[in-house]
Amino acid sequence: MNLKKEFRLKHIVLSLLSSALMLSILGLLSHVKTNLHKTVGDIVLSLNMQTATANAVTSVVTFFRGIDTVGEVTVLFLATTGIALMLSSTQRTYKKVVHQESFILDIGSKMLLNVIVLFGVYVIVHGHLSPGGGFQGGVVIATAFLLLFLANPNMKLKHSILTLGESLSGAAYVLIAIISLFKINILLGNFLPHPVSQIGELVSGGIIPIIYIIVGIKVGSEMSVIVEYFVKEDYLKEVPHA
Amino acid sequence: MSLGYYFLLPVIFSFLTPYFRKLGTSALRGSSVFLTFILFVQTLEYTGVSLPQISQFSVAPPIGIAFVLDNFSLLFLLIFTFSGFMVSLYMLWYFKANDNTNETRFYVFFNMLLAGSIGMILSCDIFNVYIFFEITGISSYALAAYNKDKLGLEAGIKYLIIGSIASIFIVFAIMLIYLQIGTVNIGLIAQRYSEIDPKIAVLIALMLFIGFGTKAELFPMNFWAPDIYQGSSSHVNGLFSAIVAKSYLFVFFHLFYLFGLNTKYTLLIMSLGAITFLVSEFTALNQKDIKRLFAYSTLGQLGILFMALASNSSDTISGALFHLASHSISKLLIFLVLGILISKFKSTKITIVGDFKSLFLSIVLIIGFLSILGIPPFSGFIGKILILKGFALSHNYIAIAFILLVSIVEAVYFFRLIALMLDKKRTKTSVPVGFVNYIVLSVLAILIVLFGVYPSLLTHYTDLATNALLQPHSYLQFALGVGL
Amino acid sequence: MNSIFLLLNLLPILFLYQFGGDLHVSLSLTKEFTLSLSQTPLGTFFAYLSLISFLLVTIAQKSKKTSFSYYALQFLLSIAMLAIVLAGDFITFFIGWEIMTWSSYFLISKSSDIDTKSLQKYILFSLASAFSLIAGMVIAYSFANSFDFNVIQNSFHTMPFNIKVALIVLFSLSFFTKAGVIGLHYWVVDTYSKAPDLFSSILSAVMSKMGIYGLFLVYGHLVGYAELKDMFGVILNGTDFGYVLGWIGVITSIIATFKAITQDEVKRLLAYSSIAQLGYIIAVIGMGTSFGVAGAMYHTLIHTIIKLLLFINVAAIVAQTGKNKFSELGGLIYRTPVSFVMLLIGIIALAGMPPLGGFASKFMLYNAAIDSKFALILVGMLFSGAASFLYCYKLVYGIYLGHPTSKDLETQKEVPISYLIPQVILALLLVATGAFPGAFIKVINPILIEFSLNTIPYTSMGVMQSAVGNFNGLFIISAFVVIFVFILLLIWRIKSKAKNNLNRFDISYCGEVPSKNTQLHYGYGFGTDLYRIKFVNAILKRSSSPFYEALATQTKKTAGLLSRMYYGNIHNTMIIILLFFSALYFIGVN
Amino acid sequence: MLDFFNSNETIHFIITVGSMLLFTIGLYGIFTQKNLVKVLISFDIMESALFLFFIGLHYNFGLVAPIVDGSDKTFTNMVDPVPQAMILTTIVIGLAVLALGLSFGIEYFRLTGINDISKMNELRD
Repeated sequence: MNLKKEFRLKHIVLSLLSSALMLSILGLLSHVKTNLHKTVGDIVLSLNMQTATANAVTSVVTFFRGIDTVGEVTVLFLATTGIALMLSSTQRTYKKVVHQESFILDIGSKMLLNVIVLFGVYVIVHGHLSPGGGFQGGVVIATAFLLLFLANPNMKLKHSILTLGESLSGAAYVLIAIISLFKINILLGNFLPHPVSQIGELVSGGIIPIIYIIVGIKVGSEMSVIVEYFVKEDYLKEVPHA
Repeated sequence: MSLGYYFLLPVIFSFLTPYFRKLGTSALRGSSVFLTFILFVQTLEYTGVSLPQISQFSVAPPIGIAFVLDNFSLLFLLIFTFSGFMVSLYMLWYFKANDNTNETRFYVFFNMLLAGSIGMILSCDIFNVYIFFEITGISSYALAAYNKDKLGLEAGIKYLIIGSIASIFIVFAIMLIYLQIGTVNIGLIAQRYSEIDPKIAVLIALMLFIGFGTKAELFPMNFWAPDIYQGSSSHVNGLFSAIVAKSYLFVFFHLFYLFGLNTKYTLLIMSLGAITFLVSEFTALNQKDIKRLFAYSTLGQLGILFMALASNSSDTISGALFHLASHSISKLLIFLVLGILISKFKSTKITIVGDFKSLFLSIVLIIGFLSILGIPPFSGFIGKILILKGFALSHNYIAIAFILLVSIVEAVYFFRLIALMLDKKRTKTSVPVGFVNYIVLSVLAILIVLFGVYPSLLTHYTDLATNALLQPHSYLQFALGVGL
Repeated sequence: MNSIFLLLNLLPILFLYQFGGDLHVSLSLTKEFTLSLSQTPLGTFFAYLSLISFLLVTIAQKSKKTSFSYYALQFLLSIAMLAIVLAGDFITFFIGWEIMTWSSYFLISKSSDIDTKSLQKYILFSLASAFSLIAGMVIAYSFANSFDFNVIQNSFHTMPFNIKVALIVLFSLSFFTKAGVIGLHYWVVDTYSKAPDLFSSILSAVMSKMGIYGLFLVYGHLVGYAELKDMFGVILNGTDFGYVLGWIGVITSIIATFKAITQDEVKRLLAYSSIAQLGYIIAVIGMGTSFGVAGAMYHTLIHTIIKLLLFINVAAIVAQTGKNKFSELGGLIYRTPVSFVMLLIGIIALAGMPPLGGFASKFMLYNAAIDSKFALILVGMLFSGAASFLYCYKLVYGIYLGHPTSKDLETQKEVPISYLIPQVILALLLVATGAFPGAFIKVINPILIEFSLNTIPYTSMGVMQSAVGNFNGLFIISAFVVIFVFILLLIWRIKSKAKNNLNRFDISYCGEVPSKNTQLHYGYGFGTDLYRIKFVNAILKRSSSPFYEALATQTKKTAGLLSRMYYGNIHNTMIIILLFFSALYFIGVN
Repeated sequence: MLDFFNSNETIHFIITVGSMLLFTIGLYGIFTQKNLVKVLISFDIMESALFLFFIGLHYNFGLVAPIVDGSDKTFTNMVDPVPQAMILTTIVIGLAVLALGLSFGIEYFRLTGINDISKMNELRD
């Protein structure tokens, strides 16, 4: 009882302190300027026409701050590798889940799969024209696989294909950066033709849609792998280490 | 060669790792050695080039992002690529000797750890630095937990939690910076930092301080660090100590001097560094676990580096950079030797130091110990005396007395280990060293002696680096895209 | 192996001789640091002293099985000492100093009966000494902008007074630790007694002299006796500073002398005797007079010779018998007569009795005290000199006289010749220094000039000049030899008539016949009666070890307290980080 | 009266207060929760608060998303695209760290049955 009281006291003190801290920071934040002019974003907006990309966010992500995105993709890749390291092992065996074969569930999920993947591909391909892009589309594709896992727990993904997609798309991204160095002497430059007149069309923006497609493949396969690992954890047969 | 390769090459090697694995383990191991060797040789080439050098990505800064290499980062680049090369050679032996571990993914994390650390010191965009910070972070979490045993996982979880806290502070700071100045380019921020509302400027500085200070293991934020070192493999500890901690230290002091925070916060950071040094050296006295012991020793040395690097005087900073390089080499040497011992004895008690019989290992280990203690004719001595000389020139006698007094405490446990090693009453088992390790360890030991007897090899670079740190005009110009 | 290293040890001597006192080399290490060797008369004196000692000890090692690494480390040690005494700047000096520290550490660790605690004691005190030195040298650098001795010497008088005092205190502390001044001598006895037997001779005879060299360097060269006089003023005829040092030295030598008398282990006795003898040197080193310096120098020389002789002698006996306690030895005079004679010569010199070199050096020391009119210090020195007779007597009696305490001692043979050669050389040196005390004045005068002090007039080899009168060593020694030979013949004659068939147990006391276990050896329990004297008892009861042990315990406790912070709770660590942030935030922003 | 809500100041005030409130909730979670999953959730809440704060403060009244449609081909009167790109990056990183942390937690729980971070103290003095 006493112990519990003490803990509560600690909680109260800490929460009071954190509120005081945040209130004080809040007071400070009223000094933050909110109508800045001439930020990098303004310069980017004024320059964006040259990239022939309708979506300025996409051009920032893939072009102006392109190396950020390489890093981001790498982070995701590292996380996937780490999760695979943790949650996959030869000692792990999964039990066969007895689930009722339901015709509607089976066919419905497979039909929906196509639609969702199609939607994901659309989001990826139109990343430079409309809100969306490689990351968003990749995650949409991963949700399609999540749906499959929910419908049929015994399903297995073909890891070799996913690994291929993940590795080759990642390598392709870096290769594009390096090819650009040889072509126009700038890493990750836009070395494909990107006439401004094409803005708003599907084929426009030079390497930008290509990069987003690569990112889409990579994110899609990585997220699917992550989803599979976490879903499969539920059906683990035995504790491998203990 | 463009500076961008320092990041892109490790990335492409990491992505293709599964295919190297398919070609066979030797291809996998060889690829990493090849990669680190190329990076190291490339860095050596940069020592003869006029610096700073810049290479842009996509668009010229300040709109885009660029890698800028100045003399300050060159020193760190040399340390990192060299340490990486040595560890990749060492791993040739390690995975042969411990064939129960799956090595494929290890190389992914290892390459990216190196790439992330290098990216952190090269990038001139603070948000990009944050990305590299996370790349290094995730690689190190995974490397800490790599063995998938209880201790490793605990270390991984702790590291991840601390990393998350640090990254929240850093993201907050970057956001406030962008809200205030509208840019994330380090050069522009440095120019306009004084325009920020002073209270918010303090808040930003504090958040950056907490974020990078936590990762760089400064005192009240370093209670996690020994746990991480204890849980990880020994050669991973070598990486943490020689590369990762140093890269956070780099960003810490790079921003510290670029943003002009040195006028205000010198005393704070110096005293925190001193406390770090004091507390960790005292705490090390009681340790039973060898990895934890050297974790405290690393913390202590980082404390000295904090004290000296924050001191604002060029002599002290030059000495600190020398000490930093020497500490990286010595700690790497020690951790690699410990790795050999631990894989032989399957124990991490400090008594394993007294149980092995190998003249070669004893000699290199003692060289490493004496170098860290700052005893001539090894490189640590030059670093320590340069730091002390710098403090003396700025008449900071308290710091001198402090460093020397705590160094005696440091000597207690180092010489306890040496006495254990020399104790003839213990039963000694001979330890297989491995051909590669003879090369790696003797190269490291020779470097320690070489820098000790011929320090101008290194002081040349540390002096240049100090100038680059304290007079960052050319760096700032390049960060704004002048050199393109 | 031995002959190779013997030749190697000869090399530096030849090298030094070749340069003939004018060696000036410098090598730029970085833009601030240069390694430079610069030979001074003082350095030359100490260089020859240490190199010849190493040579003699290497000769003695011939019959002892010694590993390559031992020889190599010993050679490294000799080179390090050469670097110390020839150094022209502090960096070289310090590098030599630290190499000396760790190479001797590894040498000591090669002993069979060393324990971790003694090793730790040795290395920690050595490092404390080194760090005190490093603090002094960087502080000196901050004013002189150079580590060079000459530059520091020239700019010393421009430094603020408190810095001057701090420098003198730091350097003195460093060198006092090496020389083993009382209070800082905690490491000395254990180290000397547990080191390899022959290496103890180097520790005591040569390495402690590096502390003396440092003191000479600082007081005479860097600070200068004139500057010392200006800084601290004059009392009686010497400096104030010298008066303080005088008391430190005298107290050291009195305490160590009494401690020495009560020791049972031979090497411990010799270790305390070293401390006591170095106390004399420290007592006169700060006086700032020609006789003070001359006395200190002469005693340095004589003490080196004596301690080499005694330690080699004892090492030979220990190697031969495997025993190192007085209570286990005894009666070796008939078994090892040559060793006995050598030890006798050694203790005659150690006690400062005429006609050997020991008397000449003591004479100079007393002279220095008289010259400065430090009467109380003179009394103290005389007192401890008289007390030192006791341990000298214990030394010769405990090992060589009386009856053998065990059977295996009765069958001992003379020690190997390789041990005897250096002893004979050293004994001859003692005789020579006794016979020609004036010759040494020729060595000292250049040093006095270096220290800008008055030179001592030189008349002839056999005569030593002094403030209170001259003494003719040659005459005294001739007279002594005549008397000694006469008495020897007399004893010979008496002895040839006496029956020599006494057994050890042929005695009875109070009507009882002693059993086999009764300790009848005179060396056993020698000096325990001293505890009855209140004054001596007070000295003997006190020890510096409780202080240092308490320091160690407190450090350990602090460590335990501090390490509680690192108790592995990541939740609390997070909270601490956030609280630290809030604290800094509320301080920094508001 | 509704015009009051149409001013930049009001919107920014609401966003600041709201996001900082969310941040405080995350902070409270870190201070009090010891379950690893809850701690990771707290981190995510704090990050989300920062994202809201950052994006929200870059919205000024009357600006549109930085995408041109077919008719009007000029990039004017648009919100700043750089914060959005940065937030996109940060979200992915946050997700990666969260997933990695969860996988560590799962594996650790399997080995020891502990999910309380304050009880993960095998590594200690």
